[in-house]
Amino acid sequence: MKELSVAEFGRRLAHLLVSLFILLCVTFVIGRVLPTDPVGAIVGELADPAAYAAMRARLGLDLPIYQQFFLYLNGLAHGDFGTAVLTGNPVSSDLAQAFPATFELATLAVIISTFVGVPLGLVAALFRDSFIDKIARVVALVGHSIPVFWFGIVGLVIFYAGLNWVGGPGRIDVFYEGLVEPRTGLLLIDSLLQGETEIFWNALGHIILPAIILAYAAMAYITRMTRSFTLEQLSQDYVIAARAKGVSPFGTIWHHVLPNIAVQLITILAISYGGLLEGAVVTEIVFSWPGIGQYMTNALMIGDMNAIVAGTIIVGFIFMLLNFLADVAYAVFDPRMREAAR
Amino acid sequence: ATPQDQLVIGTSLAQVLSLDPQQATEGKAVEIMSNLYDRLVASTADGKILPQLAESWKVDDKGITFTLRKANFASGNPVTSKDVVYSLARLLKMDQAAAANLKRVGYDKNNVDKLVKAVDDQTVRIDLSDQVTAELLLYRLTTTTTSVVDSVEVESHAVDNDYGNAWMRTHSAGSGPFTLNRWSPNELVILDANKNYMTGAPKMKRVIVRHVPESQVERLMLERGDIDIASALTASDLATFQAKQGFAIQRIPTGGFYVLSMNAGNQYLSNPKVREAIAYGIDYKGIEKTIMGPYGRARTVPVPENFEYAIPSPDWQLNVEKSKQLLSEAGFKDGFSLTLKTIAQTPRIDLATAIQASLAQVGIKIDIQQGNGSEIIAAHRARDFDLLIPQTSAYMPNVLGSMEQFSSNPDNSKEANNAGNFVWRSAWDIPELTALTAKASMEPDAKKRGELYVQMQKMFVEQKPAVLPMFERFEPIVLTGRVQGYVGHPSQMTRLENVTKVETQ
Amino acid sequence: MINVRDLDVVFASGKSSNHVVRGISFQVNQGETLGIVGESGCGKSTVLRCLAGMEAGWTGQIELGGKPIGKHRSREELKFAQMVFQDPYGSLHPRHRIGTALAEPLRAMRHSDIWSKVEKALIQVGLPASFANRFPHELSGGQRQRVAIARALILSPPILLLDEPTSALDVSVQAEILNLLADQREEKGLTYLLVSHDLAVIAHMCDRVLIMKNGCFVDELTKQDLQAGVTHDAYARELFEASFIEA
Amino acid sequence: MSDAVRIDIRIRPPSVSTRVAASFARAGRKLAAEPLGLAGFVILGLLCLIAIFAPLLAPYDPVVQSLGDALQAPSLAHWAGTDEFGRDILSRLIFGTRITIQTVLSISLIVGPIGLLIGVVAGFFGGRTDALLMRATDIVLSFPSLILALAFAAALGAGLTTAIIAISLTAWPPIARLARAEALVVRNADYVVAARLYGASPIRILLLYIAPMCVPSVIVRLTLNMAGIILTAASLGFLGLGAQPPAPEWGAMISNGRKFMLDYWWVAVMPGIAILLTSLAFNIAGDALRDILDPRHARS
Amino acid sequence: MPDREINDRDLQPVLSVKGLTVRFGRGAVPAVSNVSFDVGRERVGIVGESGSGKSTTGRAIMRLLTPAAVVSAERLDLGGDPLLSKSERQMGALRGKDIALIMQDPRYSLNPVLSIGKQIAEAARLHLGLGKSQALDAARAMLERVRISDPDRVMALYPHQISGGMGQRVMIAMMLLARPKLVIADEPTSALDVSVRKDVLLLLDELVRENNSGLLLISHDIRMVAAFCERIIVMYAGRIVETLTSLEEARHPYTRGLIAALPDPKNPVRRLAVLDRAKLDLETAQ
Ligand SMILES: Nc1ncnc2c1ncn2[C@@H]1O[C@H](COP(=O)(O)OP(=O)(O)OP(=O)(O)O)[C@@H](O)[C@H]1O
Ligand SMILES: Nc1ncnc2c1ncn2[C@@H]1O[C@H](COP(=O)(O)OP(=O)(O)OP(=O)(O)O)[C@@H](O)[C@H]1O
Ligand SMILES: [Mg+2]
Ligand SMILES: [Mg+2]
Repeated sequence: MKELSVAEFGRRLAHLLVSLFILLCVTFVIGRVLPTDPVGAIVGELADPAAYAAMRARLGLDLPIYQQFFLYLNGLAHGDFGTAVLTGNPVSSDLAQAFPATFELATLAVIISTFVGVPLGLVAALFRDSFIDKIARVVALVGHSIPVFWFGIVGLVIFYAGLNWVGGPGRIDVFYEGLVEPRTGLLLIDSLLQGETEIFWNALGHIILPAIILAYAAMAYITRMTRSFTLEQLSQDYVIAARAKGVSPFGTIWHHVLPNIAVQLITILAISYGGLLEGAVVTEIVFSWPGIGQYMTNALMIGDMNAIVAGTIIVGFIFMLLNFLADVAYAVFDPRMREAAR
Repeated sequence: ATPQDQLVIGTSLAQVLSLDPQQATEGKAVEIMSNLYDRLVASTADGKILPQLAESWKVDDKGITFTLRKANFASGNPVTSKDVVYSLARLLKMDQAAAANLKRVGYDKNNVDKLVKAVDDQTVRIDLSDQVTAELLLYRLTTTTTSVVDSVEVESHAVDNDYGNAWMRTHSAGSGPFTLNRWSPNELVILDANKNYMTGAPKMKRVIVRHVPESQVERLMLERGDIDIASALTASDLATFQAKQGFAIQRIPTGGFYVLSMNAGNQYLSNPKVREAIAYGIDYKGIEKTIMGPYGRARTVPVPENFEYAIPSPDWQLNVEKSKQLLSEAGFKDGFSLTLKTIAQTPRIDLATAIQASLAQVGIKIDIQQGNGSEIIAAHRARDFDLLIPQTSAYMPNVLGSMEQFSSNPDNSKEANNAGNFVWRSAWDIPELTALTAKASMEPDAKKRGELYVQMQKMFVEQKPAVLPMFERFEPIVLTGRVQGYVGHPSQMTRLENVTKVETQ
Repeated sequence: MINVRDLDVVFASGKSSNHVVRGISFQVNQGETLGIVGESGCGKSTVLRCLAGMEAGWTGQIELGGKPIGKHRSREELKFAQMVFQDPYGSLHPRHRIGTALAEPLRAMRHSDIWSKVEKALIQVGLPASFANRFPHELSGGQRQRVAIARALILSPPILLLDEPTSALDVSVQAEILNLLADQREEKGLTYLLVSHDLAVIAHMCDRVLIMKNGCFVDELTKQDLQAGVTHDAYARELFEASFIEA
Repeated sequence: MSDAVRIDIRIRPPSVSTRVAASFARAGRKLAAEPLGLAGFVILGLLCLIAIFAPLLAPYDPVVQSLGDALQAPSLAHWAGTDEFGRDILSRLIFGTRITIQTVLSISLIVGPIGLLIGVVAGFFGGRTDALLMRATDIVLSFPSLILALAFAAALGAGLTTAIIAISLTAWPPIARLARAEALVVRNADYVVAARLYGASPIRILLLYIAPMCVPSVIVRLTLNMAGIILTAASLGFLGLGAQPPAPEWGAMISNGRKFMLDYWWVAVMPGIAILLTSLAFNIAGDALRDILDPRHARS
Repeated sequence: MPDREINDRDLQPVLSVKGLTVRFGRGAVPAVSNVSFDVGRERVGIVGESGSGKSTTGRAIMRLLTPAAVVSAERLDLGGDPLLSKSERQMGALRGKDIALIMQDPRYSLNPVLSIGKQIAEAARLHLGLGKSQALDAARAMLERVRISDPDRVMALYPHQISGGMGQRVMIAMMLLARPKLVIADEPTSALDVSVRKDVLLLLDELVRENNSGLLLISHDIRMVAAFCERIIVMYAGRIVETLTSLEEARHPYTRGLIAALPDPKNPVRRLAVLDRAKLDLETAQ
């Protein structure tokens, strides 16, 4: 089964690359037909047309689109995503800054929503139609039904301005800025690696509120799906067989149902994670979080194509990668699929 | 709370795209750059010219001779006349929007080497072009675009003949009180004190400008003491600090305006009666009270009321009857529809909504199209709009400084493609007013000039402007009581070297 | 009526191939009922599916009504044989009313006077005409199987392919369906090919039985053989014994 | 059975109206057993009524400004207070239901059929068609959706129509996947095999046999999606790219109202409540619909 | 009805049911109504058509019905110990140890993602109090007892990798590991091929005898039940219509109809006899 998987692995990897390439083409074309004008943003409102044209030529925007595309591909082949208009930095270095911020936030959020949402879904399914079930559903749904920016501001009012339990917007208090050297780009990890516990706690204070708010929004989906997967399993004969064997209700859920829904859960967690990673634009704005969502929104606002294309590629890649990993998880965790993986 | 020796400013950095003084003109960038670089001369908040890098200067008929004081760049290199010449040449040769200020009065990349010369290491001579007086030139030299950069440092980073622009966008090479430690776009800017600043190290070890796009969040941070100075707050958030202990509000006049640009190429808007009807169809007072608040003051002449020679606003107030009458005189009794483009930002979007509502009473149906900055700017530059709400600022605190952009359009033809000209974009053809403006700027006699100023404003009103100033623009900021010595500058060139913070009570 | 020679089916999926039917030949005469028994997965259904034209990957020759039949059937060729499936719950479209389910074959074959034919077909299988307005879930398993038979018969095919038509039903209902099938056979002179794993059912219905194992026929028994308990092959013996548990 | 054939009772395909009535009656009976789901449907029904009779119900004109009455707290005159332009928030909410319902319906009407068709075609025909369609679906799915929506809003100019198109563009892939999964199951069902046996054409099978089986789960999914659609539209409004002023779109109302949240809570909270209620109703109704339409989730 | 065998060891029946009634939902027609029977250390069969309440009876004894089911009985004793009053935890300790349930289709009743070995060992750990490796040993031993030739290989397999007959043996091994007093087998062979049916039944029978347990065999195949069981309980529409020791005794029209409906190659008939339900319902209603 190992050697079969390798071939399959290669095939899917090829698919992934083809998809990425198409994604690249589509993004590129969309980017170039947008009416937003990066040149105007750079040269400023008052620049005269000659300066404007010169800058346009410098950005290569006067070339026909296919030439621009080949130039871009050529750059890509050398690992060069181009320069961001917005910052003047290579896009890759910008993304190297923005992505970890989002990654840190999304990861924490997905962890929180998993550890709350999955048990909630299990309990709701186990006590189906009971009071607990209804509460769990409503609590989850409310998270799914309120705009995040609204929640964000209310959260800040209560927990930051009012109770002073959490840090304010941003990844860290400003006067700690620049004290930890970015190695992974993840502040929580970098600060621990460098023994800066004070900074760690500060960073945690800042990330916790946006993470919880994102997690709450994602939780509805996770809870609902966990509940429905569990219900589906609970009606299966093997669950009755397990109970007939003397396994307790908890043991049934833990030892029998959970392994059966693990793969499905992984898939929906991957979807949620992908959704969070693709940039919780609105949350990032509310919390002044310098992540990829904000970066791309700003890039879009000024028509900064290099940044948009690269950002989309990264996000698309992550998304596809997560899907790919979820599929691999299928093959690894589900014995039936292990066999079937041709 | 913020540390004693660091100043934290909350604002929106969304528009900051470059920190190269010879490139960037955007307000927030100017505010930062004015602390990274020194100019030959500086202006005070009330419009007096002060020496900065120049110790003194002598004015004659042909030009100005500056004597530099002994100073060093943050890099340690001495500031010499060579750097001054280099900086001005760099400005005009890079030829970005920043150069417009000097180009408008006859300096350009071809004549700069002739007109700006180093006499010796400490002396610089700038010859007057034929379109400017010495006094007005001095004002133009106070702007950040003429900042003196470290030519040695900059040249060492030049690639592809770009005058080091790629590097300068994100780094500093100046002699100002602060140096740029870090700029993370849309996140923060960190300025470190320049310990060797010529008048001594600034009081603040570090200044942090933090991007806080949400006004309410910024307000919370201010209340909690996590920022010391907040700008870009909404009117209603500002209002809450009015009576609050421990906070002070500074309402800094900019000399600029919120403007309603009308495209005179439009079949309706080409008619001055229609333009006047629109001028009568806006509820200036109501908007000032509920929307603009501290941000604006109703004013329909493009010169702030408190400037010398300013004339009072004409009788343009919300007057539905009069407006309707003007429309029917123009032959549009049944009204018509227009689009109104604006950046999706407060207060401009709210302004648009209010204008939409009041013009509806007159019979003009407005369709609002909001967009992001570059989209709207591009449309403006391409004359692709009916109505549009831009904003202006004054580069010097006098009639010309604020009005020039409203009253000068040398060639209105489409082919001229003079997109850098504010009036051209509205396709408003005003040859007389343009000539009058040119005459005023060359008039050396202050008294006569003042008369010309008044004449300009009257003519502006008579012509029923296609660039209708609506509100004088202010930049209100809130400071915590801890901040001392912060004096807001009308051109956003607020210097921070003398700002101190007192112990929290 | 049915003539099959050297029928061979291989399912190839990726690298693994599965030789399911291995060169079998048989024929069924007009009005005769042939049974096929064998354990699960031996290829019984596959043979039926080949005859019905639902399988494209076969080699060999198939003749229906004396005419050789290709892999892709014309409308006329489809009329030769219809099939009844094992699971009465899965063989009717859950969102089609019984009337619609019966009318569909007529529509597909461009018949006219559809609704009177539907009514006749229902009465023929012993159901009231009013059932036409019901949904499948409003019917019992036996009733559904009657509808399925009516649907197969409505195009009056000479051949009926029966894939375990009663194995999902209770014995009492099974008896009704078997009786119905026998009646129809008698009335219309139909030819049946009946697949089942229940030897008792096969013995009751069929004139001849083929015993299938691993894609081959290992034995052929006549009705008399079954009654007498005669077998010619060890596997057939085993199957026979297992089917009639007596002690 | 060879009894004499009596053809006196004419059987006819039942008329559409009786069939619809019967289905509704059945659904109604099931709903009645579930009060929560019923509440969801009742709220949605009310919303539709409000949308239809908005001009009669709204006490004020939703767009007329009265700057003098700006930011008044809820009172007898203005039940939900006034916004920063002095407009009555309740009236705006009432008219806003029209926009919300219009948005949600148009998106569902675009996304549902497209997703269904793509999914069913992919699932039914399989092979290369399937691979091609699913690859396309995956690519669209992997697009950062809000970003794509933003890009489209930027390209076509901000506005409700753009928002609808942009959201639709990114919302169909999950539907297509769902429909495909269903079609994969259904296409092997015996009744489809039987249909092929009696010569039903592939198109007929696709449209009359397979698609109807996928419709319920697609509808359920769409209903559940609607809450998400409302929120996405609100997010676009937050970024200034949704409905344009003075349209009383709820998301845009919250988004404007957030500037006053700390001092004049009602400006943002009232539309927030409207969105919460509506999307809760959609979610609950979707859950209930699933129980009614989707036999696999049917209550035991 | 229950005929008590006088045997010193089996003086008391293993299972004693009296007046068992099960309703799904309030006010619904009972799925099982007023059913009474005893099972000693013997083999008792329950037959009846689909939906007659056979499985419901079996699960009611195990207390494994959904919470929606309302179960009531005058008596439901296992070895003299009332089951209905037990808590869920106490039931958990009984299930698999004192009563076992073998279900119809091993493809669905074995957990698809756990290896065979783990699933059997779980029973050993729960009821024999063994550690991990001991439990695996016990599982191996049990697999040998159900005559699986290569237990070590089979223990590592997953349910989808084994045949139906083997799956049912695994199920039997798992359920009979703790030597329960009563085994309820709910159609243990109807999902299996004819050729392996007999083996599985014989094996089950052998183990039950070896353990000296009671066996309650639920099936719709009246002939098979008759061949295996000492007593046959015939159910129709949730009631017991009669209890037989051999098919010849059958009096009730339902039972007789059931027998007549079976095709019998030894006595071929042109048409099979069909139950007359209308008449039957009328009779049972009385
Ligand atoms: N489409 C297919 N692709 C691959 N293998 C198949 C396919 N259809 C059937 N098979 C395989 O062919 C073999 C014979 O299948 P078939 O359905 O003919 O068996 P059967 O005798 O009817 O069994 P049963 O009694 O269980 O219905 C089985 O091993 C099955 O796995
Ligand atoms: N969970 C349930 N909810 C409601 N009704 C149920 C439930 N389980 C069983 N029933 C009903 O109880 C009756 C008896 O069902 P049961 O499963 O005991 O029949 P059975 O004799 O085992 O039939 P089969 O031979 O088909 O297994 C049936 O009418 C069935 O519809
Ligand atoms: Mg078969
Ligand atoms: Mg049963």
